[in-house]
Amino acid sequence: MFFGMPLTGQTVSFFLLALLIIASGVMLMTLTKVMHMAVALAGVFLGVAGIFILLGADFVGMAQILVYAGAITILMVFALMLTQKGDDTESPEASTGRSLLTLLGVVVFTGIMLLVLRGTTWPYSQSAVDPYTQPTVVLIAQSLYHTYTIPFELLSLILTAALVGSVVIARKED
Amino acid sequence: MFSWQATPLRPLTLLGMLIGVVVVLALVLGIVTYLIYFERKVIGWMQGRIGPNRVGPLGLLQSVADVLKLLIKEDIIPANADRALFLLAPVIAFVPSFMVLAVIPYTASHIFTANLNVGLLYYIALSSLTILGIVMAGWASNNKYSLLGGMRSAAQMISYEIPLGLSVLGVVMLAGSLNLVTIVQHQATDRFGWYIIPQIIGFVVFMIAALAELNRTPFDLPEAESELVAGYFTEYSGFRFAFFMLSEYVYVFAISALATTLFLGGWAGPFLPSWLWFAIKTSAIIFFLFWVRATMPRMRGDQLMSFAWKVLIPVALFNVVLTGALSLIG
Amino acid sequence: MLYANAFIFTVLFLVVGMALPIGALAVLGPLLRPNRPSAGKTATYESGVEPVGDARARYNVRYYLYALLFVVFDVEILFLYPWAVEYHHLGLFGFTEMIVFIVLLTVGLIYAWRKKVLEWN
Amino acid sequence: MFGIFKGLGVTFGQMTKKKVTLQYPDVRINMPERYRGIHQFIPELCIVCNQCARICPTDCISLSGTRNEDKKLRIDTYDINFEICILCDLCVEVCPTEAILMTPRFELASYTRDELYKDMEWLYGNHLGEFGSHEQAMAAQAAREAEHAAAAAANGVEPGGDS
Amino acid sequence: MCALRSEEMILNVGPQHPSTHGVFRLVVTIDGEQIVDADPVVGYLHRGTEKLAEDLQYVQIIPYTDRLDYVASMLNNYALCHTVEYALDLEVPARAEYLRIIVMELQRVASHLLFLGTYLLDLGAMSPFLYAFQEREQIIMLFNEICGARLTYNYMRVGGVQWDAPPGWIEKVRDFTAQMQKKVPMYHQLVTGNEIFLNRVRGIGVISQEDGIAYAMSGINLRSTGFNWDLRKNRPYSIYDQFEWAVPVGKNGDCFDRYFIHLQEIEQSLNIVAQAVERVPDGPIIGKVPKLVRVPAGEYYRGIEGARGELGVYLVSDGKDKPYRLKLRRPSFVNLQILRKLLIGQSMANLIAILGAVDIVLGEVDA
Amino acid sequence: MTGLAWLVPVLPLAAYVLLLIGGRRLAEGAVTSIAVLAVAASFVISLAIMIQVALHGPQPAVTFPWLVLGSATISFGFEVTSLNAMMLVMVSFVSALVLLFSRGYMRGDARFARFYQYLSLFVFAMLGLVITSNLLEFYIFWELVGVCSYLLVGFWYFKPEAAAAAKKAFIVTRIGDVGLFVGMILLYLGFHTMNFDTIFYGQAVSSPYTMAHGAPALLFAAHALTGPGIHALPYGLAPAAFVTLTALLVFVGAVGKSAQFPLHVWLPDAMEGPTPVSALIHAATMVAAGVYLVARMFPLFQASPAASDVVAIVGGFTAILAALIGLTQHDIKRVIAYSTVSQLGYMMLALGVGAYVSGIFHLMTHAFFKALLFLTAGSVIHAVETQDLFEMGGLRKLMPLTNAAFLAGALALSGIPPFAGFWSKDEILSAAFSSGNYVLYAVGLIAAFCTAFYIFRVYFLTFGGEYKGDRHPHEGGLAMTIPLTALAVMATVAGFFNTPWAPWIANFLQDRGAVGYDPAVNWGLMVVSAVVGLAGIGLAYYAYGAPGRAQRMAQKSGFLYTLSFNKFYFDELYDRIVTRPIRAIAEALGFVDRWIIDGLVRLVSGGVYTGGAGLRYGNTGQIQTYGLVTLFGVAVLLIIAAGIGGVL
Amino acid sequence: MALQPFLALGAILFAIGAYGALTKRNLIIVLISLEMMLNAANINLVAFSHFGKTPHVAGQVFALFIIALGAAEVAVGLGILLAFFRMRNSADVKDASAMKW
Repeated sequence: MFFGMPLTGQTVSFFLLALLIIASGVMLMTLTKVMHMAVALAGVFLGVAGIFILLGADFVGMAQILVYAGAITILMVFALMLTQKGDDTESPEASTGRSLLTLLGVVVFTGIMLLVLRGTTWPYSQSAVDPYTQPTVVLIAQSLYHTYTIPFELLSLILTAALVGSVVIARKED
Repeated sequence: MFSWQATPLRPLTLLGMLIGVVVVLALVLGIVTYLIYFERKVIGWMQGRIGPNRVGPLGLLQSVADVLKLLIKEDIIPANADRALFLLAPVIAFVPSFMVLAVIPYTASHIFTANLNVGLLYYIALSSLTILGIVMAGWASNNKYSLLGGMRSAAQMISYEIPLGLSVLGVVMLAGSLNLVTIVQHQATDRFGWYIIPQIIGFVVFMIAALAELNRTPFDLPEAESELVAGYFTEYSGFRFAFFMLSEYVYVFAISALATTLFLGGWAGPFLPSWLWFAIKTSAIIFFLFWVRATMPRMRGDQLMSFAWKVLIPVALFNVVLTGALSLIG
Repeated sequence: MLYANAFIFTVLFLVVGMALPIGALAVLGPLLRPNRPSAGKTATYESGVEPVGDARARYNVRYYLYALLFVVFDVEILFLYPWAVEYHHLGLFGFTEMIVFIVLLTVGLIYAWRKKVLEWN
Repeated sequence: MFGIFKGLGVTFGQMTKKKVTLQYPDVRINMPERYRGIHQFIPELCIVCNQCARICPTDCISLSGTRNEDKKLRIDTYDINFEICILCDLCVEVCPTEAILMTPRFELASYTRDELYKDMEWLYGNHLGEFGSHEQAMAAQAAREAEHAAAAAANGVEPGGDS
Repeated sequence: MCALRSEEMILNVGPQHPSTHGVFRLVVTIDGEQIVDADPVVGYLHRGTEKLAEDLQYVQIIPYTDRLDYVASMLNNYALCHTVEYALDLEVPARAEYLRIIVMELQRVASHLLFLGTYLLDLGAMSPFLYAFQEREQIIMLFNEICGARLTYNYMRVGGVQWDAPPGWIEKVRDFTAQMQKKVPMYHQLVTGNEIFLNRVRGIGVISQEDGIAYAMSGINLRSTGFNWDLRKNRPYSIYDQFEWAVPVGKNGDCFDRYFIHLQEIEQSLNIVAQAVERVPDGPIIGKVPKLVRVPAGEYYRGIEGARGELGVYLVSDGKDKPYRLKLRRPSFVNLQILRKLLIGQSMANLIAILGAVDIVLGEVDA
Repeated sequence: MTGLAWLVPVLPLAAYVLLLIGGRRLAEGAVTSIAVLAVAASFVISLAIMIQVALHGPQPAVTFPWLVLGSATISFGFEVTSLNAMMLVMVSFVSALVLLFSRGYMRGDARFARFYQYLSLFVFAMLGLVITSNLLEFYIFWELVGVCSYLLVGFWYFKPEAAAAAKKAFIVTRIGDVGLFVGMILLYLGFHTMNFDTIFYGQAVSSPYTMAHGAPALLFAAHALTGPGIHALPYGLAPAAFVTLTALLVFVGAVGKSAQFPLHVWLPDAMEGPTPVSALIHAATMVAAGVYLVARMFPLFQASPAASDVVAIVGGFTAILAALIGLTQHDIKRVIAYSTVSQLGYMMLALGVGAYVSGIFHLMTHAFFKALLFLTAGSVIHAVETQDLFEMGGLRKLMPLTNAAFLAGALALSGIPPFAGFWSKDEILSAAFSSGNYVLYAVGLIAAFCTAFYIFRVYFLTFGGEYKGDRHPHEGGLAMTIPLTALAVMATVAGFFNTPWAPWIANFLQDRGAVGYDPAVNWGLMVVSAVVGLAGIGLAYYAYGAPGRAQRMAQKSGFLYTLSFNKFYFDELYDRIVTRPIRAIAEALGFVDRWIIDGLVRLVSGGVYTGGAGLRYGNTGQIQTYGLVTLFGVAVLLIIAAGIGGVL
Repeated sequence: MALQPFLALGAILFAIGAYGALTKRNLIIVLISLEMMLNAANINLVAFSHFGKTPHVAGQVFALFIIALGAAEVAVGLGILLAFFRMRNSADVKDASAMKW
């Protein structure tokens, strides 16, 4: 038993991944060099992808790697390169008092959340779908292109808008 | 036959899997060693030269000697470099290149293959992680050439990842699966045979994008020797340099294997054992990559980018639409 | 649970893949390699002269715009995959759906094209 | 597009062509007769006229002689500094007695600069090759030259220059 | 476009850089990939040839000229000898002139081949380099046979040449010429038609005719702008007027034109050689030259068409056996001056294409 | 088709939006096309709806819940009743023609597109008002109509008179609106609903008249006062008093909108707007809204005889008063404006005496001929560029078509058979007569005489004699003549829709049941009213056929002429008895306000300002600070939620 | 495995992201933190799609949508950041206090 859970491979993986995510997250908050932060960020994203896979959502996990760990991290790196001066450290943080205050708020928030989580009885029923026999991709496709057609098409609109918008903003001077 | 795919996870299964992985690693190291040898030989022949022939019979041990040399070479970390990232970058660049090998179906009994339902996406997602390692290497070196090379590399790889991802869509549409094993099996039964026939446009786009993803001639800008000395690994030496080389050549192998799987019917073929068929087809693709390298000059950065965005992506999108329309009709 | 085996296999690839460079670089390396750094050796290479200025300068926006396009199109590809997998069952409706999706994003591409984002200079 | 494929055809065609690589230490280019390699100096022939030292553009030759009892000058020292010798052949050109010659030998790598400073002894012994002594070498060369002269005569060409 | 002013970065290309073909240093200021400023720094190979010459007899200067444009030594030899002959008003025997023409044009072929090989290597194509070197090797072996050296020939003398052609040499040259003439189309197939190559060199590094003249450029760089200026035709020397050949001229003045003229000049030079080997007369190979050459007091200038442009020798003599002043007009040095103008505003990748096509040899630049 | 009824108002709205977005960039022709086509399409749909209603009867209301306030739901929606259907046709028809006419009239105006925008919005408001199924929505459109009239009357805001007239129109109608609003609230308090159907019949029915054979008014009364589920009436009012009170309050609204005495003063001044606006306001839209309101609320008035009487008396008085004023005015548009007030009085009179059909019928015919008169007047003004009757003349030969059209309109207004006005006015008069209100009948008759006189006075002064101006009047373009022709035809023949021997409209409106008072055919009365009309014309011919005679007549009537010419001094009267005292009070109150109330307010505001200045330091624009505060807020909320949920 | 650990992980990740978004002064880091918060939400979505009363793939679909929207958000956010940077030559949150410029 481990934290009240049977010590299965899944549990172990979960805790390893959680450790990775939280450690990367905390590193992200404490590191000073922006490039290091980018690496920590990739750690967070990859950990989350692992969690997805652990939850049987392999497609979403891959999407997470592809979009977040692959694309967004690179974009962030580029943006950092673009805006950081030769001195590559992050500008000093907010005042200590404020940081502590925020920390307090965050801790209180998390504490309550955790308490609530513990205090709530969760309906338990594990997904019956075995991704081996029925690939999640297919399920997602069925859901995405039938039930969620409109959001899906809107998404393309949003992406186009984001593309055009960011191009316009980023190239304003021309 | 032992199949860990269908066996519940026991320590023994795990051990079996581990052995499989180690076997793959050993094979890959051997393959890469001889890939380099093969490349040097082929290009040498194409240039009226002999190629390596001094170490070992026919120079067969040349690469081994090179590796040994790199292994015992001093590991120089530039004083101005960002030490942590400088050390980390080759690892980050290498690990995904090795991980993508997990999904390639080498043989009919895919014992060395993770039978993932999202195999293709796994490949593409994982391979995009290497870019991070390259950018880090370029940045951490604190060398202008490295930085330029790293940036170029990243820009190029991300640009060509799009056509690469789009070009395989036609295959996915025909096979109806992202599972590489299923894709190969489908090719055996498909009325067109290997997907290179119905997906010729996709194949061409895939090969071009693959060349670019590999940073190989004519897309070898990031490490353009005459401009940027050695691009992002200018400052690397010894075994760290070796890991960049290694990941590059592992990718050469991996992408050729992927092309074989997707377009050339994978392991399928008559008479010969499946692994041999796979090896032959992959070798053909690899030979093609080397052949191109022996022939082509390098493209220029802007042309390279425009080519990806203005030619390859529209063509790949057109291929998707065309495939969709054709299979609607047929 | 059997499907998870495939992922465990890839995790083993991760483990072994990390073990190799770490083993080679951190364990084997120091045993085999000499390590005698000197100012000359550890100097940054710049064609044989002292580097002027720092390499980590602010970088040009051009690459950034490519990255931006990349992020958007990456997402597009992501959504094309389930569609492609399920294409045989989606039929004409799915085809139309995707045409709309592709056309919209192509509009974005054309916009970027016209705005000369795709030009280097 | 076709340009690229044509190029591929060219490179592919080259694969089967004869390879031009020479396995250098094992196989060597047969240097021609006139090859201007490292000097050979034959003290017996030297009349210490100093012309070679004077003509040398880089002043790499230094020599000294003493007047013999028979009033003839005898060479004492003859040094060539190969650090600065440019193997221009002018010394050979001006030598009235052919005491200094150039050999087909071109390998002069060494670990220190000092080794490049060659004295008379070394120069005398240079490039004897298969010949045991200088005389034998000279005889062989004379034979070769006669051969060439005959060939040149057969072609109807005057032996020109200083030959 | 540069919406965001990124910081400019000063990058040293050279002296130890693969694409500068020697110890050339180019201090470029780049903004991202774009060149804002380029400052060529020369002199890493400076040996003071001109000063040294003031202390040397004329025959002693000849080996020094070998080391100017070290890939085209024969032409350098000739330039000096020709000037001295001109100053002495000396007749050169016909056979000597023919031999000179043959070696000079072969030298030009060799030099252009080297340009091709290295230029394509700069542009990332490996194979043409090796092919070009295979051809060049044959020429070098021919030279080796005639003068005993592979690079620094020291072949010519005031009033003629040092060696006559060895037996069979003329035939060898004839064979080589015929064989080489057949080889040239291969380069067109491999390189000229390659779209990637064309994209990289077309319209890049354009020199306008005005600029070309204003910067006193010469040789292929000038001809690529469409200006028909070849000293072999325009100010004939030696016996070039006795051969049938054409001067290839470009149109756009871009890198492609420069590349293409190189190939065409190879053909033309082979053409001259092919004509010359058929007509080599018998006779002496050196004219009546005093043992110690003393040039009459005065100033003399002769320019010849070197491999890279007008190679001029300006000789001031006070009547002694050594020049009072010897000034060499080195085409590479002159052509180099336009580099800054060509580079500003270009990308880093074009730097290589432009620098390579301007075709400088550092031995000549630094002298 | 009735399901598409919502399109009728929406099309003009679409035109408005379109013009709002792209009006500036469009050519005048395009602007016109958009607006006219939209309204014309509305007209076509309306016509189709009307035919459908005629064939199949009214359709149930379509409603959507809008606001849920506790137990009460305020819905919005539309319904098609026979009254609606007719109004829609009429409004959209006249509007379309007016819009078309404006093309010629407003040609070259700098704010041409803006004008069309306003007109479209106005049409939208009016159509919406007509089609709506509940009182609140009705009120919204009602006010929107008011706003549009303000905008349109003051369209040439740079003219001080126009600006003043716009203000006046707005403020005066607002007085009426207060009444309507109070009435509306009272009705809501009484019935807890705003839906017409529910108010009148306790349930949603499509048309009260189809199921209420014989006595719908009584049904309403019974329902309102005793029906099941009736709430206690507000303020402890007795049922009868409640009905009368609400009816009167609603009528106040109608008085304001329809320019009835004593709130008639705004209408003539509103002539400062462009003439097409006048045509629209006077003929089809704004003033008709008041009449429509009374008609729509007809069961309410039926239930209260007292209120009905007030309506009838006010209507009759207005009719005669306005007719008398109209006799002497010099401004061509003012004459027609007073005639409108007068005719509206007729309609009120009709509704007051219970002649529902007659009132509506007159509303319709009046819409046609009054629009015609205004548009011809517009045409004339456009041609001679003055509005003074005494500077015109002789236009009969110069503008024959306008002449003919005006003549048709004048004859219709005068009540000469067989023109439209004759039939409707005669019905009203006979209704008044047969309902026993002989005084009202006499008043109506005199008014009819005056009407004939003043309109032909205008006719003779304008078209007869010789042209006195120095311009070259000519017909307007097609855009102006087409509407004139169409309206002239309608003014001529519209009366035959409801002749005593073929009462189509009566049948349509009553839809097989009887509503209100349906007078019997009285041939004698018809002859009398025709003769009276002719007499008026004759007198006008006598007075204005020869020059100078009119002056003499005016001098003879002396005091009366002055009184009439100065509009019975109503404006001055209002100034004396209302405006000045109020201003005095206002100034006194102003002092109090400025120093005492404002002082308090300033104290408060000063405190707030000081506090705000202090708090401003918290409002830094630093998003993170806001985020931090939000975080704490969320945390506190979570604590509370968790506490309530019993987790903590 | 149960649901709670995943939700707890989501909460913690969210908290870390919130801390970063509220204290970091580099706008890019703030954006990164926001992305982390989105990821935390995704964990919950996917967890509920796996466990819960009625496990359904819809949770994964929504996670996909969020991933896509996150990408769009980053693109636009960084675009704005660039515009801001061009204007102020700074990527500091503190300088971004004006409501418009």
